[in-house]
Amino acid sequence: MSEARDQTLRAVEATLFASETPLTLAQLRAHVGEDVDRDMLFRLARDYAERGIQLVERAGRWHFQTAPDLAHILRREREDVRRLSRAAIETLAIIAYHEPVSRAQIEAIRGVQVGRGTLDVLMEAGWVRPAGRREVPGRPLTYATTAEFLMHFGLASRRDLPGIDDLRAAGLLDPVQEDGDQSGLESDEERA
Amino acid sequence: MSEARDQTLRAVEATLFASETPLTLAQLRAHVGEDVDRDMLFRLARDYAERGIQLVERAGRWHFQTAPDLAHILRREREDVRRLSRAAIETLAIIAYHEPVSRAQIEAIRGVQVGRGTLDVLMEAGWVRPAGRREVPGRPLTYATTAEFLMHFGLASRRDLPGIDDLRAAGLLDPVQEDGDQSGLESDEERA
Amino acid sequence: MSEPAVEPVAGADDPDRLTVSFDAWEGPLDLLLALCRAQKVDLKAISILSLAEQYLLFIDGAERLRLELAADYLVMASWLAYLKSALLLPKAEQKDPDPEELALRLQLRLQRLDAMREAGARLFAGDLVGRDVFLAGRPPGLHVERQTRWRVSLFDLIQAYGGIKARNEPVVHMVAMRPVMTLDEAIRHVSALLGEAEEWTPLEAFVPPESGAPMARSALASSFVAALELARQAKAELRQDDIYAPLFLRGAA
Repeated sequence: MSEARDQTLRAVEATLFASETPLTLAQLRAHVGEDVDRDMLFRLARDYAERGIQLVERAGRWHFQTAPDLAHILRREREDVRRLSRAAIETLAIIAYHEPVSRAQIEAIRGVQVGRGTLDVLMEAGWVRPAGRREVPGRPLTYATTAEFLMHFGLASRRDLPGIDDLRAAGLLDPVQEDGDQSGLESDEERA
Repeated sequence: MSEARDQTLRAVEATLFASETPLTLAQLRAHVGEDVDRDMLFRLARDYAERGIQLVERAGRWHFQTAPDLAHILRREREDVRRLSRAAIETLAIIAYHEPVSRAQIEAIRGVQVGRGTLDVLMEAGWVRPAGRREVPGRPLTYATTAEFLMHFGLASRRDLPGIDDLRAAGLLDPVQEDGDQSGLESDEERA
Repeated sequence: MSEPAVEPVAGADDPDRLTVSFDAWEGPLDLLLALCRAQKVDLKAISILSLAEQYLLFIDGAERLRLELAADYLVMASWLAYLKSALLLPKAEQKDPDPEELALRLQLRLQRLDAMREAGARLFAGDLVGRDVFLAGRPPGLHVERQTRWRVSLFDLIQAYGGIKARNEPVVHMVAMRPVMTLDEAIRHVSALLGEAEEWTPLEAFVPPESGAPMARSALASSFVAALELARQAKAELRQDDIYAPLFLRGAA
């Protein structure tokens, strides 16, 4: 590797370290220079592979984080893990695996009504976003996950959702009818 | 170095990275374990010596920071080239031809109100400066052009500005198309 | 995930406690899934018929204990009762929505809910930021200081000033003389000619021949009005045979 490349690599490293948010390759280029390329990021990630700090890509954005196996040492001081209700966890999983998906579809899968609060909690966390309306009668609003969701759950992309290929192969991710059929629906508003 | 030592080193590295404040050796020991020693910190500092991120000790506390020679990358100056609005150009022209001139006079000449923003832009650009108050009722502040103004427009002095007769001869006094109505005063604040 | 708690544990007489245990399910689909789980059989191999029986038994037990059941549990119960009876009918007598098909659909729904439940658990088993991995504690941040450079030339400046000056030039309106024949003129002209006109003469003959193109219309109009005026003064007579027909004029007798 040339010396100029080494300098760029160092600049990329420093920029990623200093940035308050994960950066895309395009953002890195805008900041460091046009000579930044993906190979540099891969090389940096390799450099750090065995260290206590690692460089990871999430939803096309790169950031440094601590190595997962050191969680037990770091967790002690930082207990800001969100406690989500079961309704919220299931709703998040349904949105992630089925996106874009309407509220009625989520309800059809869960067999109960999805309280406004459940979606609010997920949107407030920054993991779920409205993803436009579906062109069916009623034009229902659909929901999808965000880049922040992938980052928070340590997924490089939606393809990394655990078991998604198997579920798709089993037909369990096929589009769901919006009408929640026979089973009655009950609200989980309070429990969200 | 033993494997156990290596693990401790990684833990120290991750802890320093995730910490919101620089940490002393004692704090690191309390957090990671009693087997943390100064040599580990020195070794880590050496590992990072050539990188874009560095481990440094300040007053007995350790922290990661970006390499000093890369500071210019983290603090970028970017120049945006923008067109001056018509309101600003006219205001600047009036100041140049009539200086020192008060805002009320500028408005009387332009026939429209001069937004605060318009004068701010011109002062920010370094072309216009306050030029004292006029000894008339209300003691209005007057404005004049700066040396920078002359430099920017390639003028040796204000006498180099073409006179009215020159303007007419050059066809620059031909009636201009007006957009919008002329009745009353309209604010150009937004267009400044 | 709780096991179905039909049997009251302690304090069987306390209905509140039972209600609480019933709250462990989020709706009938959830309860059905819990019943499947209790069988420890693969969801794909589950017998919907026996599942329906279990559910009905469960609801029955709850009703015996005078538990207040939410309506949707009862709706599901009646639907499952219908499904069960349909499934038990000989194939030939089975009704239109094929019960096998309905059973299959229910099975798919259970599988789908189960899959999502498991997916949720697996999501949270990953390396979560803030729980398993941590970001830089105090990133210094990236700073971009923007400076604006204004683009304007001397020409723009001078032109702008010229524009203002032009806008403020005093405006003088010049009204050009238009070639017209005044009414007085026409009256004089028509009266002069009337003396010689004892016969009906077309109006056009009274229009001065020297009035060229720009003035022709004005002369004709004025001559017409003059004719009307002279008729009013009883100095002339007017005749028109039809609408839009030529207008004739002669001196009053």
